[in-house]
Amino acid sequence: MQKPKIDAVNDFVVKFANVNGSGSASANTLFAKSIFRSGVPVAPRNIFPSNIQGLPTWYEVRVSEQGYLAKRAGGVDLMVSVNPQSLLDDVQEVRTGGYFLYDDTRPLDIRAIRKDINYLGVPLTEITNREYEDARLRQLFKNVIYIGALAALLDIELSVYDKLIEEQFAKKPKLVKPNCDALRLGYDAAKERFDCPLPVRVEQRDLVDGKIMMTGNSACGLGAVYAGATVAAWYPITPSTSVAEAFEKYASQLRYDAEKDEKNYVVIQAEDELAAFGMVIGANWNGARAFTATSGPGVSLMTEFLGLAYFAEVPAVLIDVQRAGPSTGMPTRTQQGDILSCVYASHGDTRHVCLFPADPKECFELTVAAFDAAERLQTPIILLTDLDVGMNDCLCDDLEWSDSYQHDRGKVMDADQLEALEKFGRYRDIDGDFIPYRTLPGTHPEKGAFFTRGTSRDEDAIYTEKGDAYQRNMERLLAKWFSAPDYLPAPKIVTASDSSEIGIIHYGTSRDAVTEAVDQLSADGIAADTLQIMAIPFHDAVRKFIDSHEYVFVVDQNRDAQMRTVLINELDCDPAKLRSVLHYDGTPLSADAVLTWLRPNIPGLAEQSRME
Amino acid sequence: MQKPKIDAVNDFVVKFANVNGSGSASANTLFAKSIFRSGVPVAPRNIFPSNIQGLPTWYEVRVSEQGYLAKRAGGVDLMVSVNPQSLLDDVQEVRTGGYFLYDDTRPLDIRAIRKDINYLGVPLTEITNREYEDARLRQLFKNVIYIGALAALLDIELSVYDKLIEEQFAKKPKLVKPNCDALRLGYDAAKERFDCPLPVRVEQRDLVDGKIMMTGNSACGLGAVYAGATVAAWYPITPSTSVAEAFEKYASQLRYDAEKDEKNYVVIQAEDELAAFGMVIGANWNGARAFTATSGPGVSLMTEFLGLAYFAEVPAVLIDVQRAGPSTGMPTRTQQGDILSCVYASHGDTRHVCLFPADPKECFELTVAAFDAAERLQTPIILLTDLDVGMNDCLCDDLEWSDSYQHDRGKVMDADQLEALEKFGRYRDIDGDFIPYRTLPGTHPEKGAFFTRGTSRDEDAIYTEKGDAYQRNMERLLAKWFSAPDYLPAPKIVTASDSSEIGIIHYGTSRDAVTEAVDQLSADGIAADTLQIMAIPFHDAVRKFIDSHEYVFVVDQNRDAQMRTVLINELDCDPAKLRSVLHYDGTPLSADAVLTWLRPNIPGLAEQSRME
Amino acid sequence: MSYIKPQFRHPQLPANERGFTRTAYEGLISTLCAGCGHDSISAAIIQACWELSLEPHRIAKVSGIGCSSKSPTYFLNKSHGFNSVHGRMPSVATGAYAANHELTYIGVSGDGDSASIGMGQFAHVVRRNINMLYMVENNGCYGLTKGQDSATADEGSKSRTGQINPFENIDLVGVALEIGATFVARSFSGDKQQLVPLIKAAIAHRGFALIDVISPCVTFNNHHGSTKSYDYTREHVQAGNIVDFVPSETEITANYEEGASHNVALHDGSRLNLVKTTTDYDPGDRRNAIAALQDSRANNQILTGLIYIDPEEPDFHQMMKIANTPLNKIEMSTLCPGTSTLTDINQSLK
Amino acid sequence: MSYIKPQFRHPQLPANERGFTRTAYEGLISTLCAGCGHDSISAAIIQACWELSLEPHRIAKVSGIGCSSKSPTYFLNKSHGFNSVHGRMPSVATGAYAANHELTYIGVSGDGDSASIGMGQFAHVVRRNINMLYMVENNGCYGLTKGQDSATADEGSKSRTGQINPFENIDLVGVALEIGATFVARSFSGDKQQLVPLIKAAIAHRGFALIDVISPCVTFNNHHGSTKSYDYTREHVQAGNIVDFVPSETEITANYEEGASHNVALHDGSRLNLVKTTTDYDPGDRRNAIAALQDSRANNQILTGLIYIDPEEPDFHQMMKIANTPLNKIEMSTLCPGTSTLTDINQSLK
Ligand SMILES: Cc1ncc(C[n+]2csc(CCOP(=O)(O)OP(=O)(O)O)c2C)c(N)n1
Ligand SMILES: Cc1ncc(C[n+]2csc(CCOP(=O)(O)OP(=O)(O)O)c2C)c(N)n1
Ligand code: SF4
Ligand code: SF4
Ligand SMILES: [Mg+2]
Ligand SMILES: [Mg+2]
Repeated sequence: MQKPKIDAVNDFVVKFANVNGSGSASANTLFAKSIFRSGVPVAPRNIFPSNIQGLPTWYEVRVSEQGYLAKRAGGVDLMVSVNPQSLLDDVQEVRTGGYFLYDDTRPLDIRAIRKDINYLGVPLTEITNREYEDARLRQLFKNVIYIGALAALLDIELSVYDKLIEEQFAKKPKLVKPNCDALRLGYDAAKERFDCPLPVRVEQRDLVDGKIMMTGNSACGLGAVYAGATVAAWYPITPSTSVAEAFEKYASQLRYDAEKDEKNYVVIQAEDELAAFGMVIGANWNGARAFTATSGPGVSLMTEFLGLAYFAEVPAVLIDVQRAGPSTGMPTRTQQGDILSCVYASHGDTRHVCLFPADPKECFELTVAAFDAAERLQTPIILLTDLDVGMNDCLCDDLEWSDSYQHDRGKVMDADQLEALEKFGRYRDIDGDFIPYRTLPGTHPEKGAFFTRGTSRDEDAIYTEKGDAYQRNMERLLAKWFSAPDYLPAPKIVTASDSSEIGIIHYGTSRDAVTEAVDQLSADGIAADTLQIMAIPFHDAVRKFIDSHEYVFVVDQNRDAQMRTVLINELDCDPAKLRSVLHYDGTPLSADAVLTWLRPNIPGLAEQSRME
Repeated sequence: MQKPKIDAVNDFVVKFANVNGSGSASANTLFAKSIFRSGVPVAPRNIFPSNIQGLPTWYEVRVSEQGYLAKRAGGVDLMVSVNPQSLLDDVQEVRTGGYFLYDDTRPLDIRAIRKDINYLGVPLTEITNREYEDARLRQLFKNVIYIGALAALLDIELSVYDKLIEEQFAKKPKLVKPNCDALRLGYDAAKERFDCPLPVRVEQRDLVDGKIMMTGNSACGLGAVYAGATVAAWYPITPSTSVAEAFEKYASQLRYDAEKDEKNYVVIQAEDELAAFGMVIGANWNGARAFTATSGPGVSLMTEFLGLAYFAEVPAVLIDVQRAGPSTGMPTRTQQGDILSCVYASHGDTRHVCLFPADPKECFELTVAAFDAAERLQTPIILLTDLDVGMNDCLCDDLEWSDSYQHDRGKVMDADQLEALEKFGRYRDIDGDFIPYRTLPGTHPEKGAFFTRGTSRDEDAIYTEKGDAYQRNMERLLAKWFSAPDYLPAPKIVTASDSSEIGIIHYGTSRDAVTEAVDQLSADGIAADTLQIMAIPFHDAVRKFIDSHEYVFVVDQNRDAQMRTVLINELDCDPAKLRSVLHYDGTPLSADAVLTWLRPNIPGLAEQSRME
Repeated sequence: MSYIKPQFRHPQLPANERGFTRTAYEGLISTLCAGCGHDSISAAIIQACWELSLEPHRIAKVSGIGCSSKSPTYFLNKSHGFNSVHGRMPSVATGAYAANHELTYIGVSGDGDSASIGMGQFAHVVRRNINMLYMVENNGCYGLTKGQDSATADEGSKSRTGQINPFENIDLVGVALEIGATFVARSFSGDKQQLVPLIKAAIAHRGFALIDVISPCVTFNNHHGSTKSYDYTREHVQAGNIVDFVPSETEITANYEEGASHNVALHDGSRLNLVKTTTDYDPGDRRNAIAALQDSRANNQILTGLIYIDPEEPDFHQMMKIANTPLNKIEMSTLCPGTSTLTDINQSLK
Repeated sequence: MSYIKPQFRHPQLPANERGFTRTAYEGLISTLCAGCGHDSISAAIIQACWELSLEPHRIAKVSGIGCSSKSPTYFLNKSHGFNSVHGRMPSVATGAYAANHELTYIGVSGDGDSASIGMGQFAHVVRRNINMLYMVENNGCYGLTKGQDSATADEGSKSRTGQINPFENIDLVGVALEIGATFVARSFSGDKQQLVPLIKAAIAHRGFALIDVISPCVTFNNHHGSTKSYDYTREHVQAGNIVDFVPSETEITANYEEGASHNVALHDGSRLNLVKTTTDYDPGDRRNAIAALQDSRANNQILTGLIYIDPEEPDFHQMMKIANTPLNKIEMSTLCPGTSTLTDINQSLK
């Protein structure tokens, strides 16, 4: 009996099963990059344990000519198995007709034999033992060797790799040749053994012009540099650590005066998240753009300070790279579980502006927007990303910048303005926009000094326990909240060509899965419109979108339908109208998962749409 | 022209304007207690600054034959002015025809003269200067003297005071006579000068049998003693400090073995709120009943730990005596502003059980209920009270206890049960009630040990990063949440005799104002039903109440209609149906404030109800 | 409630070098209890700033929560102030200093604020050597919440309700010395003669300067049996060494009897003359300082004065190599790398 | 992922007094990096508990978050464990101890966990003298988040990426000594001979017992230039004094060469024999201990061994006068005052 063989050009999933701490990451990235360089859209994802060495780790690469970047459900087409620990599980993940590349130096465990998949044995250990003396080198080059084998199997140009390796080791040119050699060892081994290429393979295209590959965390870090942030105060926590690291990396390249040995920025590793946010508040109070990056547990610890910044109206930027679960949860898995705790963080009546980027480009842009909004609105802005976009190399459009961009520094009175003023009142609403003027310490010898505090005060920042003054202030804060959308990015609406009664609301990293799901629905003859929420509080367009669709779905990567809750609460809309699409097992969202929730909930519509 | 004179028996408001730190509190309490002892319902309220000495402070006493205990709006009937600092404001608070008792040792500030009120000058300073040498005594007895004057003016038996003073100084009998004498100085001075009693006065009644006067904080502390709590860990913060103090006071009386010099309890003043809650978690993990008491800022700081207790399923009791505002806000004012931040505290998908007592008796009962529910549900329980009930002496029914009461210690396996078990699995849902069994450290030599953690784990408490295990666990937690009402006190519904389309939902200290407002509506011929929420998540009766009323109002003592939000979110009911009654200036809620929101929002109903 | 002080002043009040009279350094009328130690400290700060001829608006005041932390309202009305949250003033000060190293930072905290809830941040602000005066107004109790023991309450001290504190106290001076503070002093709110020059020295010091001031709480912790009362403190104070602050130009006359004097040069050109009253004390030697502290404890005494100073250790701004232009003053055009750089970055990500 | 160890064991493994073999004290297979110092410490804990013949289920393990805080999974599988949140283990341990003073408490923390985010709780658990072994597995970095400097990283130490740490380190041993800890020791994960008896002594000590163990992170902080590497530590270790733990009954033979020995009696009847290798060191004298620590720092050495012990100071349970029956064992019928008392209370509120 002929075994089934998946046949797919530029549309498949390769997954690498490795042991963490074994140096596989850079080889795997090389592979993903080679697809990108072949002009084909690619979406790699690192699935790693909360541990440093010795546990299973995977790298899943989706290759998609159509440009679908969400995780694909339904198994992998080609598994590269380099970890005996997880091998028995890994083999089950291969789709019927798929391929299983493994190290056949020793015979395969009999329990791993399936009739419906194709085995590709490459004697990785034998080759490395033969070629290298040093144990460390053996391990390292084993990774490069299987990449070489893949090049042959999937028909990727070796020259693409050579170039990538050259770039990678630009500063250590001695390493170029050994790597290229190792690559060829694998390439030749595959050619020797198999009928190359496989039916699953890559064909050169031109589909990624104008695109880059970058992690969301790098983009946030770079965004903070472009936003003119000068103070980053943070505390290490997965998956946000690389935000501060990226800021430091870019800033050290772009803002360091080597001659004077001086930096136009400072990165402070705080003693904890409370301190990190306190520093951000102190620096912003003093007129510097300052931010922190953290994840859920850090946000919980910043809760008290968030209330202070809200109430005292001090700008602040907080980047929350969300991970899975309450408490410590699953620190290396993704989720959108902090929506409620961010929007309503802190005791008392508080509401915080939140932004939701979906890809690195949006991370870059919304980070800049966050600083502008923070100073304009004099309030903390929380940028919510997640592990999926934050830590994976994501394909997205080139970053853009205009040199004519004017950073919005908000309403800060300088010495001249103060001089011209009869009496300064910190919390007076002079312009009728609910936003008062602030002053920075040290501005004017006589005017503009005031006391910033978390206690109630009147319009002139004088402490008071008078109920009416307190209430006036709280009403102004609420009015400011309702006016905030004017300063925030508008939602992105994609309308189907056919008019549709179905509207799907999503935010952050759900975008790609939703887009793909909508395409699939459309292939079934069902049109759906989508709206990507960019910010809370919501633009009026969000309400209109809900009102103008009969069936509205809200996609939440959490258990409790948190964005749906906020929509209902902020827009006072009927819960009956908002159906949930929920996904919260820590894995990235796939189009399949979205469709599983959508299909049974479009009553009668499937037929109806088809008839139109 | 004859001045108007308010004429009211057992239905008026007396307010004392003092300076804090001057010892007025105990004299003022004496006054309130004397009304109580006269058999007339009374509701005293202390209005104090966030400061220790020298600032204005007030004590407002509502006397109400009908038993209305909410703050009464619309000014006071008799102002006792002992603070020149606030005198000009205080005089404005007197209702037309009301009375203004002041120290006429020196002439009254001309700006304080109103034509429509009656002035009662008593030379307090002159009397004290004449009678006492010592400056401290002069100040102290001045307070007793004006109480004596009030006795004459309001027609309160001196013997009532004598008895109260005797009781108060039971341990310092030498102080009895000087106090009684001072009282008479004031009494005589009033008799001498005025036509006593005033038209505003007290008549002896029998309306407070079976009632006590107590602060909600004392009742919580006592409740914790009756609940068998052994560990209290806390950090000082207004207005919750006296909860821990009351626990310590009662426990030291009832749980201290003087012979052995041993305590059956421990009170730990922690270094901050994070530590306090950590201690509570540690003690509960180890099988002791432990609790903490705090206010908003403390809850914010406990946010991370709340998520741990939720996820790891460790019982804990947190008493949040709410105060006004975000951040430090108005620490000595009341509000119900922490609903949202308590119910959804912590990052990730978390929901916390909350309880809402309205008076000291309910504080006592719900504190006991909180410990039972915490152990039964293995989750933190937050008891939300506020400054108004927490720190004021409230009139309420006698506390009740039955010696047959069985504390619900929840599902804890002892050594024998473990011995009988094949394999213990901490998070297995054996009984189908979504609540697993726990074990305490040290129970059994071989079985039942497990690792408690905030990270994801499987049913046997083994660490895992598998999405399905995580999701199963989160689903069980959600199911447990939905089953929680079975273990929580049911809402209290009061149905009008006429069937009504109006339903008013309230919780905590809004009860008294709502009850009074409903009576007033009823006097206008409008019937309204009320429902007092006792717990979140909601009993089914809450949904039914909403469904069965055309016009539903939710009374929130906060800006953001927080309970309304939770109702909508937890019950998925249409926001259009829930109208808000909001009050959040830091003062206690009055029936007037409630009616201001109700009246314009009962369209057409006023007429309709009248016709029925 | 707080009052604005009457603006009328005697026209002949003495002016300092910059032409300011003391009025220019005052604040709102205090709402603390009459006799509270904290008010004396406010007065000392006013005096010191006036004597130093600082520009009031170039000072920033930061505090946590407590009676002590309220007190910045009662001095330096022309300075910006930040009354933050309980125990977290150090981080707010750190951020503020990072943003602008040119202002003078005065942090005011209480013993509850610093040694209980703020213990962690206290340790870390020391470690970062933030250039600020960090004043702990130490009354051994929580004044604002009505007198509970704080972590600086001494073992065996009696509370107002008669309870004996069973816990070892945390001595912030000892902790600061142990973890490397560069300026450590202790004083007593009742000793203005000692406190004013100490404050001046602390402000002039480049780096973190702790002054732990015993500041009795008259309302809750001034009774017999308390070890933080006025009486107890007066009886047990040990004036370790006294400092005369000598500004860069002039030399002022010491108010204290002179002994052998020890000289420390500060980075702004000013000097400290140490007037040793008791021992031959070298405040430049950390081990010595630690030993002196231990000695005083063993003798049941409260060591006051300048206990340790290291004028050379780089402060946070230097350690982090932050630009000389304050970060909050650098133009966006300088900070933002612009379009062409972004083109290169895009290229590197292909 | 974690595996359950194969249950098969050699039948002739030696049993301790209670009849347990070492297996009874083991945990799951470690998932830490091969060579991580933390694993050696786990082994030492297993050894010490076995030697002390503790009942495994009468031990409670508590930790924070970090590689170090994970390690309680890798020893004492029959004990309950609580892996709490980052930096807050001390409070969880305090609550647990308050509830039941009869168990043996082993707290495991990291330098990040204790000296950064947990600095405040660390100081306060010392002050409360909770009866526990508090183990800091000190690698000068944040292992689990990939190697950032922690607050115990020494000034001048080089990180893996080549950066020099500009900050003073926080030495938890010094801080504990300053704020009154009753048992303070330091050791090195590579020196099992010293570590095992120290752990035994710490467990036997009634009160808070700190052991700060230098425990190199092979993955992120074991390079040249790091002052927390195996090589550096081995070269700079100064075995201040070595302790032989002598259980109440038997006297075990010292593994170290004996010098003049110093004897400390513990409250459970056991004794510590101190074997002085270098100086005539009295660990009963806090000032001495502080001086020795200063000396070692001055000489660029890492002082190890039992640095200070005070076996007499009452622990938390005693200070607070908590009943001898553990609070979690007292019946509700004893705790709940009942109806008639409530009637009296009602009466008093009339
Ligand atoms: C998070 C938080 N917890 C508790 C409080 C209540 N609180 C206000 S002041 C204070 C203690 C102040 O003591 P200290 O710092 O010594 O100042 P003092 O009043 O004695 O000068 C506390 C606990 C608070 N404001 N915030
Ligand atoms: C509130 C919070 N912040 C940050 C983290 C991330 N985090 C996990 S472990 C760790 C540091 C651990 O360092 P250390 O205590 O020294 O342990 P090691 O891994 O070095 O043994 C951090 C910052 C967290 N889990 N929780
Ligand atoms: S309570 Fe104590 S600390 Fe507060 S103002 Fe009064 S005396 Fe000062
Ligand atoms: S990263 Fe470091 S501390 Fe963590 S397990 Fe590995 S060697 Fe140990
Ligand atoms: Mg204090
Ligand atoms: Mg570490």
